Amino acid sequence: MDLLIQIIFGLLVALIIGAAMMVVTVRNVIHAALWLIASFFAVAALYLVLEAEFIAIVQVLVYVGAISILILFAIMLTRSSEGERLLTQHWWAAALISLGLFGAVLLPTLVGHTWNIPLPSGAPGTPETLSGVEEIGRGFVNEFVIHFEVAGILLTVALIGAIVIAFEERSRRRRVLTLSEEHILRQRQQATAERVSAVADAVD
Amino acid sequence: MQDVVNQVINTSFGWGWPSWAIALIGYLIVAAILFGIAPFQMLFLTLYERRAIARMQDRIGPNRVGPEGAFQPLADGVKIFTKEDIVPAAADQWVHFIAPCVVVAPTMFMFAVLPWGPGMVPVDMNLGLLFFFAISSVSAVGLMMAGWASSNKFALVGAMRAVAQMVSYEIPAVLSLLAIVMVTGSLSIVELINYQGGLFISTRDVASVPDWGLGWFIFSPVGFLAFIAFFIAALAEGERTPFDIPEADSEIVAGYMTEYSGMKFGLFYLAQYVLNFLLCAITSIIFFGGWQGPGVGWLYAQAITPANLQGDWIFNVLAGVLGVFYFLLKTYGFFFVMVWIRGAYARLRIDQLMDFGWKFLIPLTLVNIFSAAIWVGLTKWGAADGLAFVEGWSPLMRWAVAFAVTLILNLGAYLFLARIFAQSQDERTRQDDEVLEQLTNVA
Amino acid sequence: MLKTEELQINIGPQHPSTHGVFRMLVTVDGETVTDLKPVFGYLHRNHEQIAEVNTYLQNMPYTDRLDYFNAMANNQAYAMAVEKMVGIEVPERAEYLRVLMVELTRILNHAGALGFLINDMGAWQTQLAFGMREREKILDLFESVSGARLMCNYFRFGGVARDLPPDFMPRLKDLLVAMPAFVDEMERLLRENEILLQRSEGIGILPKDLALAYSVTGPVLRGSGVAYDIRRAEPYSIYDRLDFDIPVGSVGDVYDRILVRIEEMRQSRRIIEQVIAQLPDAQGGHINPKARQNVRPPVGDVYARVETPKGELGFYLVSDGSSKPYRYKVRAPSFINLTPLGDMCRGYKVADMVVILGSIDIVMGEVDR
Amino acid sequence: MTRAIPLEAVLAVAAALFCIGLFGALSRRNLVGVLMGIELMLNSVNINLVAFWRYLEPRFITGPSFAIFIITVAAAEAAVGLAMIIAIYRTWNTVNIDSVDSLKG
Amino acid sequence: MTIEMQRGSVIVMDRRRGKLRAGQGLLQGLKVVWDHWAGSFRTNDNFSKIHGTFTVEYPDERLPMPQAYRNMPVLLFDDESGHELCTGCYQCQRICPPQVIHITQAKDPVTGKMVPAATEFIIEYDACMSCGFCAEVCPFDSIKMDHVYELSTADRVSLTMRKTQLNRPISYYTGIAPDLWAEAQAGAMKKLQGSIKRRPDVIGLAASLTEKIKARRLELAAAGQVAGGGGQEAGVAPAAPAAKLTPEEKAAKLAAMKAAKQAGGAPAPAEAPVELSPADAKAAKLAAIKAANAAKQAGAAPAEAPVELSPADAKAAKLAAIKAANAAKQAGAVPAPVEVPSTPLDAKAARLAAIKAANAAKQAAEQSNNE
Repeated sequence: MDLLIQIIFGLLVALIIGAAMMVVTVRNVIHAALWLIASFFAVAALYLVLEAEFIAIVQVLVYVGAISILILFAIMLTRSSEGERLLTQHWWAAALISLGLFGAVLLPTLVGHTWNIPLPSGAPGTPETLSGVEEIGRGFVNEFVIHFEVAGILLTVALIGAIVIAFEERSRRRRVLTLSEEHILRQRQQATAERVSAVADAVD
Repeated sequence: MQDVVNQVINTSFGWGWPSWAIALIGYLIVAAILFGIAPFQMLFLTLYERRAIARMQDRIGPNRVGPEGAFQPLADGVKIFTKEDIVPAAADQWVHFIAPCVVVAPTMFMFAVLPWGPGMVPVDMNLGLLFFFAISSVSAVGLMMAGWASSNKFALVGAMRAVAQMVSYEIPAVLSLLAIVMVTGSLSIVELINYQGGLFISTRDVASVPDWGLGWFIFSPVGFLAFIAFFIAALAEGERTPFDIPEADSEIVAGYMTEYSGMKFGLFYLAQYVLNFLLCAITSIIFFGGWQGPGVGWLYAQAITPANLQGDWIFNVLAGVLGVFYFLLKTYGFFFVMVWIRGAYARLRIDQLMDFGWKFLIPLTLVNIFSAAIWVGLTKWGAADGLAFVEGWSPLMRWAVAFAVTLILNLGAYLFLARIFAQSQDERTRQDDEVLEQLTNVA
Repeated sequence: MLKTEELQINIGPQHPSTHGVFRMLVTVDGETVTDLKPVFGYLHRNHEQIAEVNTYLQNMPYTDRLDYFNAMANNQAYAMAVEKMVGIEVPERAEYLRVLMVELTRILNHAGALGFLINDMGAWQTQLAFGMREREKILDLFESVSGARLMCNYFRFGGVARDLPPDFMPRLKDLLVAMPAFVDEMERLLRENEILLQRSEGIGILPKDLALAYSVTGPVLRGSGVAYDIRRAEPYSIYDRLDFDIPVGSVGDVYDRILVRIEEMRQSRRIIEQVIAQLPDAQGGHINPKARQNVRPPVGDVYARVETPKGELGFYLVSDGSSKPYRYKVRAPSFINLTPLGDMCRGYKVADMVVILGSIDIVMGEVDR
Repeated sequence: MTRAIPLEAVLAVAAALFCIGLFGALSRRNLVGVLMGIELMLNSVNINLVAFWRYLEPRFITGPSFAIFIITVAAAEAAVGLAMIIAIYRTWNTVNIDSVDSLKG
Repeated sequence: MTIEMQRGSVIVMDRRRGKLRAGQGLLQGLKVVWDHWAGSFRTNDNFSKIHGTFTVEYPDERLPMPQAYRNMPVLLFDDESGHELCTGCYQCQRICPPQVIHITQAKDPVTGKMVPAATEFIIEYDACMSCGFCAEVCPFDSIKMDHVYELSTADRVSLTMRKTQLNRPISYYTGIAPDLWAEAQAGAMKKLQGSIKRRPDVIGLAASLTEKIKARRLELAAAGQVAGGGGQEAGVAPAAPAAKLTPEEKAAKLAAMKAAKQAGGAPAPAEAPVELSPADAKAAKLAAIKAANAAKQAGAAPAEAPVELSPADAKAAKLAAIKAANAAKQAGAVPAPVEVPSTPLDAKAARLAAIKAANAAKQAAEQSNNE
């Protein structure tokens, strides 16, 4: 059983890291987004290995089902020009920072630290406690009620903000008149012109 | 399944295999069975749809290959297998290749949590319902890939439409299910089915009701409105008429499938029909009790279950057969409704579709969630939850009051929203006058 | 949908909803059509030029191929043109038979056209199948009387090719029994259907005076509210003896065109009933004028027009006294009705464009000639 | 599960993912690419949260709850970010990060 | 902008706006479709019904073709004699709109003059537009429209039909379109009667000419025999002149046909390509009357005896009698073949034949009565 889990874990890690590497290095943005989706999926599988069913499903639902779709949409709507440089001028600096962070800071800290693992022999919690939606739900309305409300407000604000930012003002958008609208418009203009000329005549 | 495998390998043969091997074998067997069933469903449904819609159009439909055309899907399958696989020169080869797989795989995943009969569920997941819908949203990625990789305008437009439609109709679908989940208090599909025993009234609401397996959610106002909203959303998710805009052949030839041929095209079809089957199945499970029906509950009570180890295996078989029969009957019934709707209606326009989803269905489902809250409060809560006045009522009385209140609420909401929506539709044509006014003033 | 740049799309010439080989060069902004350029000529087959090397009678079967949905009406227009030129009197019974056939043609055309229109809206052929069922019945009648279902070639100068076979009348009466049920059913299926209302109301509006300016005819013109029907405006044949009403629309959108077509089917049925009642006996009338195989009209020109189901079909013939027309010109309703398409589609969605095209009811055989 | 895989392994994976995401966010020219890098980083944080919860405090629901909050934030961030990208594209007609250098649109 | 209307009125269509739309229209549509689904388990066999399946499962069942159905033109020849009705008059070739008919007129092998027959008759089926003009204009009812519609082939060339492919017996055409053939016959008869009435003396050829033609025919027949009757083309030339019948013959034919019609059988034109020998009128008359009687006995309506018989020759009469007998036989459904002498005969033989025919007819009648 352990071996099986280790193999699965190894595969998943390979997929997560490999896909993430492809995301940052591949030239085509669409391909990058697709690799990103693969990475998300592998992370969801990792959550399953970690026995966090609910988070895994939410990961699939939100990341794969919504965010990646949003990204794909954005890419298609913006049509980024291909053939140009993939990375910024100072990409080597970024690479240095990342590598340094990983190799010098994160890895030694994480691996070297002795975590306070309470019961290394087995899982203490029952499955209900582990991935219980009910517990999370209760948590949302009891312990984390403030966080929950804040998240709600954040979502609302983000929704409105996204709409406001992406919304094209009606005046800026070229409105195509239909035939009947154009016709009525012309008639009205004509009527106005006639009225004006009639008034002018009357004045004369 | 694992019990059976364990029985065979460890008890009968005495090989003493470890539990994870047993689990693996059990899951593999179930997966193999499901992979056998899924394409079969697609084959059957294509024939079923063609025959049914032909009848609606005073025709006979395919009846040449085999008895009553039974082998027509096989013939079509052979034809599609042997067709040349054409990939456009400008296409992104790999993405073009992978897209059908990405579309098909989630539909296969969705079988994992589908209960076929009493005790016949591949994985009794605690979060089955959520899993079902989370996975179904993945195929949108595949559609996007297909549309983009074809490097064809029609395909791209079709894919964008498909994805926009899927994403926006997931919301009313999930919201309408939320009402049901509120009533049952569980996301497990098996639990959802168990809830629906009874006769017109669920046994969980009023315990004294005889359990005929007919306490379906459709019989409550909350469930009925949720059913309407969910079924409409399911039509949109499954890209069925009147929401088959992504593949509107009169506008954008075949949508994202335009540049596909041969077996890849077949895979898209497979995904679509399997998804339709699954949507029909989940509709029948959530609102029509799945395998619940007269007799199944009684038979299953006599069978060998974790709760009742002294049962007789023959009852397992009987309950299973009857349950699967009820389940498939309902599922194919819903597919008939889908075909029926396809036979009767024209297709909406993409903006009308979005309007309908966002301005009509979502408010309706929100009202329904409110109704569900009232329902739960009136039938389940007591003084401890702050509803002391319902304490004295009998369960039937509580049910009746809840029924009446939610019925009035839902009906009123429906009529009101329908009126508002119709008016807004009328205003869409009249709004032009407003714009004209503005334009006249500008000019 | 969000879309930030204009895109040119070719709809056609091979496209499921262009009713043949018709191409629309559409410029879309997102989903909105900003410009539409109809391109046709893919089905051009030199009809008018061929007609000038054929004798007058030889052209008759070619007129079938113009609007292959209603060959009888084309025949009538052409026969009327030549008769007017030569000065041939048509016997009474033959006139009645002609009107009978042409009104049946009108029913079958509208049944088919509405079916195709609903199909363009995305229905899965149910309405089309129902329409085709009635159309098949009428085609059976045509076949029994003229020998062919579509390319009837039934009219002759000064009469018709053949008298009715004995089983024609009972079958026609059966058909007339089914017809109101069929039309009512169609109305039930279409008229209040919310989806259809959404798809057709306020779509493709062609205002009254613009309709006149574009010189469109037929149901498109009447849908725009102009009560103009050549059967009434310039009664030919025996239409002045028959009672029928002219349905007109009030707005001029696709929905009005649908309603007008449905009502026209009812009126055609009314006409057929009157024709059956008034039909003179075969005695005395020589309705198959074999002698008129080789007409030589006097020098001059003539224009004759009829109200086909699609609008005004006119034949302009110039004769130089020989047995072949010197000039032969067809005023095809489908072609003229297609001219406002580009303007009508402007500002609507791509999906509406298809519906507007369907509501004009074109047949490419007539457009390209 | 906790026996088979040490906590350090999971944390190392999360750290690697974080660094890759950081590199992407810092170095990609395409704005969408930057956004994708940020998503990767958020994901790695989530892995950390879930891992710590699973190994250290499985009885309490804090870990998953915060993971869900982070997912919420990620969704909000993606929506706003992409809306901004579209707005930028509309103004500058490009989504390259080094072309967008003036404050005035 | 309304037009002046004497009759009828203008209806402005009611758009029914402003009603609450809550899905009633959708439900109505579903009801309509449901009715069709429920009704589709019956067949729709009547024009007055709108429910029920109306599919015709094509290769298994076929719609009955109306008699007037026209697909592709074919040429007719007489069943018994094999004589082709076409005279090569070019009428069809001239009227054909797509110009797909090509005729080669037969020539007298000796004199090189045109004879009324066609040696070759080509119709390009692939370009034919099935207008039916050729059949309409044909003065000899020789070109008719076929009912066969399964003509698809893999190559275009095989659709260029030659005369041998186009030839069909008259009985084939009477099988597919009996009424139309009867109509054509009636028309021909009417024309014939009209010409007989109009010009009773002038009709036919001058006596001197008749002699000449007779001699010439004998010559031709000899030539044909020498040629060994090589194929149809050779046979056509000598056969063709016989198409022109003397008025006597025609009258006899008329009588016989009338009789046959009474007997209920399908009438067929008697156009014998055989040489005619002089015979007495009495025999012919007798034969005709006998035939009529036989037909009467066969259980048909009383036959009108041909009264105004002009002198006819025995040959025609005999033929007529045989025809009548055959017709009677058909009516009685007796398959017994009647021995028909086919060589030139004198009056006696004609009589004999007539009697034989009458007997056969009588037998048939008896049998059918017994049954």
